[in-house]
Amino acid sequence: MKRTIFLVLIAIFVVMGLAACGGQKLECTDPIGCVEVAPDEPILLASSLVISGPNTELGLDSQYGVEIAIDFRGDVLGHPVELQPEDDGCNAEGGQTSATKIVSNPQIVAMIGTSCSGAGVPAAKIISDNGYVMVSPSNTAPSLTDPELHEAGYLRTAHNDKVQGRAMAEFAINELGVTKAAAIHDGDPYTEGLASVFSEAFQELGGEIVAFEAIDANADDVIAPLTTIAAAGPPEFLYYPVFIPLGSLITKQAQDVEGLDGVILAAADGVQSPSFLEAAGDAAEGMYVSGPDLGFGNEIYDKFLTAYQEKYGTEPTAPFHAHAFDATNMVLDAIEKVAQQADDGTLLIGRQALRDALFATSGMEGITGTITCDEYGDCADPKIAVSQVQGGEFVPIWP
Amino acid sequence: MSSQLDLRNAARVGLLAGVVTLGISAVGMLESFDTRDLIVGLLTLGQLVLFSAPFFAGYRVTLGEGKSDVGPAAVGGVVAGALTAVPPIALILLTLAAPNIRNSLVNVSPELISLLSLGASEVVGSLLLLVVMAVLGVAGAMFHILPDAIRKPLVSGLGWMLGFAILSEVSLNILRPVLGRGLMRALFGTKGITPLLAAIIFVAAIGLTIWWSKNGKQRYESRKAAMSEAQIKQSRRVSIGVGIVSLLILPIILGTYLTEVVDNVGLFILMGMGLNIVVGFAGLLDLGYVAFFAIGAYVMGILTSQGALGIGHMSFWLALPIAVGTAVLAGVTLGIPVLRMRGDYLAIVTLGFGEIIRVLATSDLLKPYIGGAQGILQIGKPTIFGFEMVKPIHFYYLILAGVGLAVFVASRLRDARLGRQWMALREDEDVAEAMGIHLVSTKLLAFGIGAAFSGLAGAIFSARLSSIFPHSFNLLISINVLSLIIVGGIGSLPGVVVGALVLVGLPELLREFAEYRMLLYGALLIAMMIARPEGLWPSPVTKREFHAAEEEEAMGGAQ
Amino acid sequence: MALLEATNVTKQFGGLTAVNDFTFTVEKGAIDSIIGPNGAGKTTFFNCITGFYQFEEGAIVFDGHSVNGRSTDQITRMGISRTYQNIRLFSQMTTIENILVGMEPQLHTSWIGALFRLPPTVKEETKALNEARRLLDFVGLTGKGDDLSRNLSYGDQRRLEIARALAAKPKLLLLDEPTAGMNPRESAETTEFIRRLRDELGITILLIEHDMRVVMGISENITVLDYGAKIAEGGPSDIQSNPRVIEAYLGRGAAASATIEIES
Amino acid sequence: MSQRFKNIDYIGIVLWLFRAAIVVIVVWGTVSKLFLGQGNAYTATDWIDFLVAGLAQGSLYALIALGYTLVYGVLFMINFAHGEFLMSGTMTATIFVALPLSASGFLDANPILGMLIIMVVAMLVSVGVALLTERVAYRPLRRAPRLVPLITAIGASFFWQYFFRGLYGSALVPFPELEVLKGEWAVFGIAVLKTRAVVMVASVIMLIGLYVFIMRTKTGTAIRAVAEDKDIAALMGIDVDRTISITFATGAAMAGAAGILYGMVFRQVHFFMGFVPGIKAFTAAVLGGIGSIPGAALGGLFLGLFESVGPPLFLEGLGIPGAHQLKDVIAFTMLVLVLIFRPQGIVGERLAEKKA
Repeated sequence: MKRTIFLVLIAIFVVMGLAACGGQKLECTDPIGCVEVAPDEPILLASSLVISGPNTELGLDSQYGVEIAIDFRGDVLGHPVELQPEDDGCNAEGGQTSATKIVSNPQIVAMIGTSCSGAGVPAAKIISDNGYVMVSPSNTAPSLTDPELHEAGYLRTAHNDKVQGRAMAEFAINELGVTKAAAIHDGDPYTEGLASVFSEAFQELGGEIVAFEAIDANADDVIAPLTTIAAAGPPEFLYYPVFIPLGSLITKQAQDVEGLDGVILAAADGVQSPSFLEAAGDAAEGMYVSGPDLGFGNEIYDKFLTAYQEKYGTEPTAPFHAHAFDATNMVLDAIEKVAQQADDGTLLIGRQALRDALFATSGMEGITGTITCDEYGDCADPKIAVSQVQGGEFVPIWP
Repeated sequence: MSSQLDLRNAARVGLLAGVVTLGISAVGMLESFDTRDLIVGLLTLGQLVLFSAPFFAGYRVTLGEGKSDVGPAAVGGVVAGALTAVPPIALILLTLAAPNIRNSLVNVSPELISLLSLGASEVVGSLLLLVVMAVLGVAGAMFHILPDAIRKPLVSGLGWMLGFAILSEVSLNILRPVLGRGLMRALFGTKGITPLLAAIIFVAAIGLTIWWSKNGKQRYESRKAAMSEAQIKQSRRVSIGVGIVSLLILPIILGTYLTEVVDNVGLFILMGMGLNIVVGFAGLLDLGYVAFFAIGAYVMGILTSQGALGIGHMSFWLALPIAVGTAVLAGVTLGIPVLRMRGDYLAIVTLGFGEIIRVLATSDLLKPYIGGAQGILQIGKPTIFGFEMVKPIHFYYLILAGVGLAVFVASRLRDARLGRQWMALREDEDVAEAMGIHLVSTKLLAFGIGAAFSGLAGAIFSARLSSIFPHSFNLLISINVLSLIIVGGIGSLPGVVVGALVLVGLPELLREFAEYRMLLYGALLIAMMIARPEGLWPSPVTKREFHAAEEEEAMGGAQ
Repeated sequence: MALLEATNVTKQFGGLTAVNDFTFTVEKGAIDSIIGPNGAGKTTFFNCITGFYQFEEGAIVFDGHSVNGRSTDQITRMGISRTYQNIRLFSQMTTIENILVGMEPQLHTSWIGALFRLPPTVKEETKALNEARRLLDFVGLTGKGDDLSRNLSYGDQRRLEIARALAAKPKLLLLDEPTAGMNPRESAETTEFIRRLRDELGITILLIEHDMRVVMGISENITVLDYGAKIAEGGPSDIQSNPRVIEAYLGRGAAASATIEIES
Repeated sequence: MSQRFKNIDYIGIVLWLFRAAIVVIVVWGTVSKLFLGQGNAYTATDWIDFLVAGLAQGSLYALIALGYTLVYGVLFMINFAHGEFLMSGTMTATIFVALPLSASGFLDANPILGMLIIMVVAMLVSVGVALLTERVAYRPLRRAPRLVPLITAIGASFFWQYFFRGLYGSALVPFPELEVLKGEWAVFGIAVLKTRAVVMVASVIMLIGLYVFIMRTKTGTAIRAVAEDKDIAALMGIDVDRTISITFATGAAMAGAAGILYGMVFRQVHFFMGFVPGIKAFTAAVLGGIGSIPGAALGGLFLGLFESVGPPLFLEGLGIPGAHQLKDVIAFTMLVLVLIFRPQGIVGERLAEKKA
């Protein structure tokens, strides 16, 4: 027995020795460290998205976007790319735990996530403090890229609420010529942020907000709040930047409320997904949705959708798969740009260099538009498109 | 009797295993588990799950009183194993008959079917699966009738190896800073362990088991028997000392991520200690315990935040008593309206309180004060003598101190007059009152002290995250805390720790099951309650009649 | 001197009058009994004395103080202890813990003291434990102190319930069918035990009992209730020959089935 | 016995203050809404809409609450997984029956028959899931302390939620809209959405049917006997296990039916749909007096009404922003208020304070 153990120990040391002396050495000169990827090792990315709990469809959809981006890319500099998916739980502690887990593995190059802004705040701090970098596909809270609060390793491909809320207000006033609007949110930071920004901008542009209502995200009957809104104005324009379940419910029940019959419906990218159209059915016809310019003239997106359907057996359940796809490509592009490669294939990726490359991303053609990052990590195409639902499809009409 | 063949039983067990396999496949677990290596290149988690079903079915068939003969066992194993394959084969054939089935059952993907049909075409694969499962069924049956001397080492070898592989994350995180990269790569893959490490563990576990049964056990027992009273006391003291020291150096061994997990567990232990007083000691079923957690967190947040919402910009230590005090006040205040309610009425009303607090935290009504959906940012970190606590390891000691305090208070009170009052209240409220116990103060003390620990946990939680959002304070927290004290053993202090490790720590380590975490959590709750309704570590009966005399002596000696 | 004086007590449940205009006294140092058919309102009357029920009319005065409107725990602290028809021990607590709970009215230190093991608390607890062990000996449960009370035998449970009641150092002890479910030998022992309680500890005892041998054997004064009202009162011999009592008991078979059992 | 607490004066005072505070808030809000014109100006039609929406929602709560009440009646256990019974049946029936029927045009051609088929399938699946849960997770624990089955019920709730998520995915599934149920009917001059009217009528029919089943049939008598005392019922020759199974099945069938009605009104179903209505229905059951069938019905209606009328009536009157977000606060505050006045619920028996 003792002899066996002895032999095994010898074997371990031999293997270790072999691993240690092979190949030529690359020197890491990066101020905050490097990731070394050995010849037969994959490049390891992590994701931290909400994949349990009631917001699952949001995060899982993004994770699928990341996975497809990796599939499409194939090998990067001769290394396969591997994803370590984590769960942000859509709350601060989930973001903190998953970020801590990610930074405890020195092989992880970058993180895609988080799904929820609440998870993003602590995650951004941990990721940045440890020299890592993250790109969120769906954080929209303005505070994350606020010059005073921004963390050095934080970027996002999702639209800052400030941009998107304002765009919809401009569209409503300038294009549709409405003057009385109402906004609804569901208590989620994303929806609350958008609704607030929209209201402020709308009033600034000379419009009147007749009602600013909140509905619980789990509500299953919205007749009462809609009646309240109808009685308040009634508005010409109803803006509800919520997620699919509540969004389709409002879309359908708005028809049933007296006083809202002629109202123009509008939502944001939280519902910009085929499954929303399916859920809302005919009721969605003619409504406006703001968000990235998906779909038209975008071959890659069609290819993406086919791959998605094939791989996961369902249509996208949320809109952020597109942002996740772009975020992943952004990261992979940056890796390709900054990685040093030794003769035997060993990669050395400088963490600061990677950050710099990411923040320097400019004019990258993604499926959510042209991606250019500013110094505070906002990378989404500033052009927000407004689409109208026509014949069961999102048809971009503005700008 | 026992060696007789019970074919009906075999069929039942086999079909049951098959249906479970079918379920696991249809929800997508199998396919998802297949991406997780246990032993790199040899075995994935998906394969383990798929193939252990017929094995256990075969094992189970021969499980009677005593050992079966080889013949009947083999037949039973074949039947059980083959029948395990039937439901998955039905699924494979269903996809042939209805190619569109995936529109309804999203996880019945081509990959799953190829996995089930072992890489072959549907029809060939089905037959192949049938044969393989039948063989595994026989293997399971044979395994059961192996002599103990062979079976026990094998079980421990396989068990240790697979357990280690499943929890490879833990050892990976502990060993990564210790071992060099080369050694790490020799032992661990990106997910799972290498065949080399698997072999080492397997051989070592078998070796140790054999040594233990042949030699070690005897030696240990004879030494234990030879110990004198004083030596036993001495060794107990030593093990307590070792325990304390290992608690103190734990985060250094564990590394950042595992310490973070332990911190999470610690916060739940803290809450569990508090809820254990309310539910375990006093028998007041509280489903809204998260309310006090939220109150503690928000008070801490508002008082120490450097952001726009912060008032006072206090230090953590100054804000801590205020946060805890507010939670106690809330506990007592919310306790008053429910004084007369019992059992399930109490449960739903407290659940309501928890929801009210959560909704209020989210609401536009309180947004100007506590941030509504946007939460509170830039919450201050605790500092000691100018040293700022930021890392998980710093919070580990803070939480450890909190848990220590909670254990101290809970155990002292449990053994005192108040503890007896609570227990009497739990057993029979009317009789307790008829014994002269003042119900109001006893109940309110339980609510208040319980809320204090939850408030303390909330305050630490808020400082640890530096930012809080209403999403964190949902019903699930209350449910989790209640579940952990019941799974641990209601009323038992070590039970709280064990419960938190199992229900908070384990799921955290198994994050790779993420999508199926809650499903497994649910199944785990059911299985544990059925297997051990009294909990994993039930509270022992306190010995007082004879112990009392000793205490008196000790007292006399001191005076 | 009367220790307990009930005057014109009436208790109603909805339309049903469980105790009807009942007037009753117990002298200090006496052993008295209340008897009557099932559903006669005996336990209800106990519940009125101990504050489990609030009664609509009448007054109950104990040791010079009114119990009307007082809560159960206050009444216990005045010096009334009781046992229950269907044993109600704290089943998940040990024998000695049950007795310690019974000692509540004797204990005064607060939980803060327990937290820091302050000397007064430690002293009080030690005293209480010793007292509890003494009571354990007194009722013959020595050695069973650390058993969970639900694991005790039926007779032991009855004795423990009495010990728990005694722990409060009551002036008046209410025993609700103390010998129910016992064989004649056990009943006799219990009877003797009850007498000892009065003789050695000087406790006044009021009991509800169905076993006539027990009742006639130890009671000094017997009150008979039927349909909530008093139909007779007097010494054992008076009661045995009272025609109304005989009628109430003989007619019981027909009467009981029509009466709703309130005291369950 | 409830008077017992009158002696503890300060507690009584606090409770009275609490009640008074809520009443004052409600009255103040109502007055400033209705007479001082605080907030939006509602027309009579608006108020009627609030009422009808509340009643429709309430009747759904009532149907689900029945399951809680029945199970509580016989087992004294909170069946946390009840909402998942609803979800399982509804999702299965929607995906495998409603959508194909709708796609083939059968549903619009034979709306009544079609809906009946969907409903029966939903009820069957719900019953199946309920029986399986009862057999595996609850029956072995019949004699365990009361908290233990509560935990298994919570476990079962999670299990089914995520099991069905795995099976059908996490996407929203649209429930087909019936051509005949589009638009409104005028009932006594009040315009009521057809779907809501159908829900209310169907609920009333089912409630009455269930009441008759429990009160008039032999099985119903057995259920009541088991609820009263399991041991004695067993002595009387009642198969207790079977009766408990029937109780679960009955409750689950009601839940399955309620789920389809839910789908009809809100036209979308998903894996999480059972959870919140489940908790609300439990609240409704307690509000009405748990263990009582009329109580469940009344509790459900009350809760639905409070949630719908409360925010515009008292909260807006107080000038609170985002009033509808706070409907759960109203619901639970009303629950506390009712239970302080009547600890046994609106029509419940005195289970809450059973003693001696």
